[in-house]
Amino acid sequence: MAKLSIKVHDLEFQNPVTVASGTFGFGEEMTKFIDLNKLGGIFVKGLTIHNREGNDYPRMAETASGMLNSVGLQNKGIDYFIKHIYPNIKDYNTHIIANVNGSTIEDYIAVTEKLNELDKVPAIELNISCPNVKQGGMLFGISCPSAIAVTDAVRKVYDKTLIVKLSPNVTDIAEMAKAVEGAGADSVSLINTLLGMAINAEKRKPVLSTITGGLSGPAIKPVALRMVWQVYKAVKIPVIGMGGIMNATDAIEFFLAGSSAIQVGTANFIDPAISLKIITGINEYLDRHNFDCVEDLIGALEV
Amino acid sequence: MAKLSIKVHDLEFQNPVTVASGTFGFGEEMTKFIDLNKLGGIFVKGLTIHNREGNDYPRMAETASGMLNSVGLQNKGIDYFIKHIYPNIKDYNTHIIANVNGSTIEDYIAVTEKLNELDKVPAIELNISCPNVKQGGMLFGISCPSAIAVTDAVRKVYDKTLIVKLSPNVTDIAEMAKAVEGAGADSVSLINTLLGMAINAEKRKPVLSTITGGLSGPAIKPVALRMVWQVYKAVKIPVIGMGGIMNATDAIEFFLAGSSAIQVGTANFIDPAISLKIITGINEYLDRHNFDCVEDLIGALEV
Amino acid sequence: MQKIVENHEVIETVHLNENSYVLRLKSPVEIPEIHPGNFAEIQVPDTMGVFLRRPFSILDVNYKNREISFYIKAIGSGTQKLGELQPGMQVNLIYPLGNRYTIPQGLKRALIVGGGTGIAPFILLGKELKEKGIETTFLIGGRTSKDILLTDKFSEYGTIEVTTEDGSMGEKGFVTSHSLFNRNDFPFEYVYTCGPDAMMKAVGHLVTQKGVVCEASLENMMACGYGICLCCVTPTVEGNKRVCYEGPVFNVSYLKWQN
Amino acid sequence: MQKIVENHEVIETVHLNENSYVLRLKSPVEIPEIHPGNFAEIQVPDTMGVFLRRPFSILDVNYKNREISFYIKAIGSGTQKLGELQPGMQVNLIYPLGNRYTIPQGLKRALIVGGGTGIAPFILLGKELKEKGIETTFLIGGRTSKDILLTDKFSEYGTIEVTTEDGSMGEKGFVTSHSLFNRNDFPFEYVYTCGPDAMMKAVGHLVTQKGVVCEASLENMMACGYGICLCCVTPTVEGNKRVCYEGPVFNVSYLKWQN
Ligand SMILES: Cc1cc2nc3c(=O)[nH]c(=O)nc-3n(C[C@H](O)[C@H](O)[C@H](O)COP(=O)(O)OP(=O)(O)OC[C@H]3O[C@@H](n4cnc5c(N)ncnc54)[C@H](O)[C@@H]3O)c2cc1C
Ligand SMILES: Cc1cc2nc3c(=O)[nH]c(=O)nc-3n(C[C@H](O)[C@H](O)[C@H](O)COP(=O)(O)OP(=O)(O)OC[C@H]3O[C@@H](n4cnc5c(N)ncnc54)[C@H](O)[C@@H]3O)c2cc1C
Ligand SMILES: Cc1cc2nc3c(=O)[nH]c(=O)nc-3n(C[C@H](O)[C@H](O)[C@H](O)COP(=O)(O)O)c2cc1C
Ligand SMILES: Cc1cc2nc3c(=O)[nH]c(=O)nc-3n(C[C@H](O)[C@H](O)[C@H](O)COP(=O)(O)O)c2cc1C
Ligand code: FES
Ligand code: FES
Repeated sequence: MAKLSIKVHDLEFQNPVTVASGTFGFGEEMTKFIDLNKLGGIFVKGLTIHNREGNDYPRMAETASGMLNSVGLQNKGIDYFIKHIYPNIKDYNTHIIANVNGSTIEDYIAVTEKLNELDKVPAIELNISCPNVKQGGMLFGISCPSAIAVTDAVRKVYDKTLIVKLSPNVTDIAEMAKAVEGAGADSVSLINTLLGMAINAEKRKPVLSTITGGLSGPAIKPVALRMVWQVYKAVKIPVIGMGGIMNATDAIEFFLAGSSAIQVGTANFIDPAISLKIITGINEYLDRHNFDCVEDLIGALEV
Repeated sequence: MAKLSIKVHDLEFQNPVTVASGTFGFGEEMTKFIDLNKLGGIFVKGLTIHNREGNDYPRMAETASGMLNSVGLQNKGIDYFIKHIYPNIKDYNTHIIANVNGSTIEDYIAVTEKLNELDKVPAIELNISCPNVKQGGMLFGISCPSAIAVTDAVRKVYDKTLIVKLSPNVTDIAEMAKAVEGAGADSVSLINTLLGMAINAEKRKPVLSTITGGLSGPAIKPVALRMVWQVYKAVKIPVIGMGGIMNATDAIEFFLAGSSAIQVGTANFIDPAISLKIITGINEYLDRHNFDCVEDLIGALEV
Repeated sequence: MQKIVENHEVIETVHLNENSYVLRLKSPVEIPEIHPGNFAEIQVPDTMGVFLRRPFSILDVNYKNREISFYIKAIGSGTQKLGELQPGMQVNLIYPLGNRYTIPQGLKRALIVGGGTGIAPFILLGKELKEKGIETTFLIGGRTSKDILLTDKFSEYGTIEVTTEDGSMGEKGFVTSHSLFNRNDFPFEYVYTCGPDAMMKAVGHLVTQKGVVCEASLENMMACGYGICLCCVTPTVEGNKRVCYEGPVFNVSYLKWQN
Repeated sequence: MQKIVENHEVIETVHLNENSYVLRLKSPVEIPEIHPGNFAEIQVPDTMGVFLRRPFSILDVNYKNREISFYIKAIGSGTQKLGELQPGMQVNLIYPLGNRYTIPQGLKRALIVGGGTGIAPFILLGKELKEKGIETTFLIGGRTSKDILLTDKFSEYGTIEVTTEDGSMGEKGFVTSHSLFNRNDFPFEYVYTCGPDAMMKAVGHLVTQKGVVCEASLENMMACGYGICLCCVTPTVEGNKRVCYEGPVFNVSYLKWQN
């Protein structure tokens, strides 16, 4: 069996298959389906400084090979997380990575400072790419200066591995990646959702309460692969890839394009055990192609 | 039966259903399948000043609910078009609209000047969004100053309806639309393809000879609808919408989001008669919902 | 609660009218305990435009034969395709999901109000109420007599009242206009409802005004069905709750329904 | 050339080995004239991951019974699904597409070299060659004897030679190592080939060196199949040409094959 462990900056993952923020809750609901200890890591649902009720229903629209969501970062706030959720999940034998959100730089700093104190959260993912909130969110992630400002501010208060999650809704993703690398990110993860919209023709109304929402699923895989490839070539820090990964072949494609680890998102909604099946499939691929370790696939696209 | 005709600037279309550039050739091959005179218009394959052989094979990859292409503007050049193709198609009872491409502003001007002389080409579509050429193409379409420069230069030499085709690979599509509106565009069409990539995991190679290509088909419809809606709210000139339209319901959604006319693209590859079926379907929708004319649907989304 | 994710074999599809059918499936493993109100997420085999699973209430279950069934109305591509499945074909299911209708201690007389496919959870509920010796009345509403289905099943567990909009069966009108609600004595201590939103709201309003508890099972657009996406929320007095996880069954006075 | 876009009914699917089958379909309208080398674009019914139509050479046609058939090897989702279609099901076809193999005036002896599903066009070609009184030899290559299919059909139109890589049938080796090519006299004035790219290149090379004309039908990833997308080009001495429209059949000396 090939070696599956990989490193993202200083942090070693037992395997490169993690689950994407917002698509796995805090893991608790999933214990009924799979053994979480087998995962490379869990990026938990986005956290904010205060409780957020999220957007109004409807928050979901199905699209061709994908879906739109406009959940809007519903969560009970960082203090609730620390008090009521963290204790239940901290002893899993997998990395718990917190997804950090804010409307202002101060928000981001405040949440990060609290997370910095948690022993069993070895990394944070700075979400500057949420398309579903009115303030902050994606606005930070679509201009270099603001991305730099928030990354820099968080870096100053965070000692562990800092992953910055990039928005695909930009002209030049490589520029954005270089900007946050320069500002101190240890890794970048991409892509968050593409901004999209669905309309109910019969009712002549938007399907989502928020009119627009974030597009995820296989529909966006070609865009995600392209961006991972562009970013991989532009930066020196490790890239964590995601966007439409539904099976092991998709995962392999992301490694080849330059991902050190991958995140499984929307696929969790269709098969709660998909992440473990992907681990098995990666193993089979490595054996079949005589690779000793998954690391040898990273960026190994022959062009 | 409801009134189907619409206007784009000064130009009246007998109905709002046209076919997208690069997805219908010059129409000649399609006469075996449908009566071209029934179409609202035909946006012919992209033209350049000189003959272009396009990119190497493979130029196509299938993706979830979509496809990538990297044809690379293969065409025999504007002079060949005028001499050998225009005479065969000029008397169709539908608008022939030329899709204009260039590597430099001078190229765009040169092609446009020749088209300005053709009586039966009542409009041009300035393609500043082709992702599949090394020079020019999309580079003009992803920054406001260059989009303004090329639109402005072409406007000076073109007397008829000037449509500018926008690239979706930008942070702010509304800004781009306002920029070309300010530079003299009579209309904007959108979206061109999203830049994407496909990988063959078994061979560890890109599928396309050009590594990246342009994503089209239903997968991109949510992004296209969102951009049409954003642009419709930002400009006063008419919007021509496209991106993944496969049936009449999709077309209606684009009207509601703000399109005055629509272009059918990739769907032509699956059903050569789809554009005519869409016209029929629009008629049925208008009757069923008691609309007198399709114009009443434009931007009629209730938000 | 134990959950399974398994391919099930189609036993048969029984068509009830032009667009409603009962889908009977066989599980390859023992069926875990199912409670009234629980639902399953069914993966529709390869269908253009159907990407996510579809949620359906569990109609009935036979633990011995490992049989589970659903009552489905074809309203779109997914429900259309499920109706075309042939015996022997496989379809993947996740269940049991969601919470259940509650049966309070000491309950004596219950009213069940259903419309459309909303009647699906009521065979299991009726069965359990009967087992507990609770007297049950089923009030079923529809547009015409053709929409009044499965009454033979319900009659095993209680008495049946019907309303139709065109008066072709039972009392004419909506369920909420049924004479049951207009009598001075309202003999029921608990009301269970499931059906179109508008119906449930009207029933909930009417019943709580009488000071009687009403539980409703909410319809909702779901992405996952097991609590991880937060797409399916409904506003409650305690903030947004997941219909698939904290629900689908809610006490109506806990809900803050919007339109 | 008249073209049709029509739903066809599946008559039957005849499985030839683990992954090859003949799909027989019935047209609802009169079948237009089909020439050897023509192909059809088949729309694969609802299948995850299959968005575009799939091109297949026309294997045989019966104008009177309105029957058309294809010889298909299951290599991916689309060809898998087509092999699972049941009699009575509908599948949408566009045809005839592409150009044809040419039969020059005065031709006396023709050699047909095919491998894999590349043999599909050669029933129609063999038929026409026989009608015109041309003596035809079929040289069929495969990995093992199991890959040598449809020879009963070809034997109606000419003599058959076989090569297999493991020597389990005919001469051992590739088609290009067959003794036919090593004799001092090469009695054929025209060679037709279809099969894997590498085979066709080798055959083309060998044959043109002998000063004999060779026509090959190219494989290609197609988006439309009728000339409007420009995805399917192959480089020729006159620049890029569409395989689906100017081809799929080309004189090999017209081609500039790359690898
Ligand atoms: C907990 C729960 C239990 C259910 N139980 C049953 C049942 O027992 N029997 C049954 O027939 N149906 C039931 N439904 C509804 C069922 O899930 C939908 O009818 C089904 O998902 C439609 O799929 P489709 O692909 O056919 O339609 P689509 O093509 O997806 O949709 C067709 C139309 O229906 C609307 N729609 C789709 N899904 C829903 C939904 N979940 N709620 C409201 N509107 C929707 C869409 O907006 C669209 O306008 C239940 C739903 C939930 C949430
Ligand atoms: C003019 C023409 C005639 C053909 N005639 C026949 C025939 O008579 N019988 C037959 O079995 N097949 C024929 N083919 C090939 C057939 O079109 C493909 O096998 C089919 O499209 C595969 O579809 P799929 O969904 O099963 O495979 P996919 O899942 O799409 O692909 C599986 C693998 O096969 C490769 N592949 C897919 N399509 C092609 C292609 N067109 N050329 C080369 N590689 C490809 C893919 O890159 C992938 O690696 C013909 C192709 C052309 C262009
Ligand atoms: C319902 C839903 C909720 C999401 N919530 C978050 C979130 O809270 N924080 C975040 O960074 N990304 C969030 N995402 C984005 C995903 O983490 C991921 O970037 C995106 O879905 C693309 O991957 P996929 O195509 O595999 O789903 C969410 C996505 C979905 C579908
Ligand atoms: C094969 C192919 C070739 C194309 N060539 C051109 C072109 O020459 N000029 C142009 O402006 N757009 C071109 N496009 C883009 C389409 O006109 C259209 O903008 C895009 O495909 C989105 O619409 P769709 O999803 O309906 O296909 C091409 C698209 C495809 C698929
Ligand atoms: S549907 Fe995903 S949380 Fe309820
Ligand atoms: S496949 Fe479209 S031109 Fe040949």
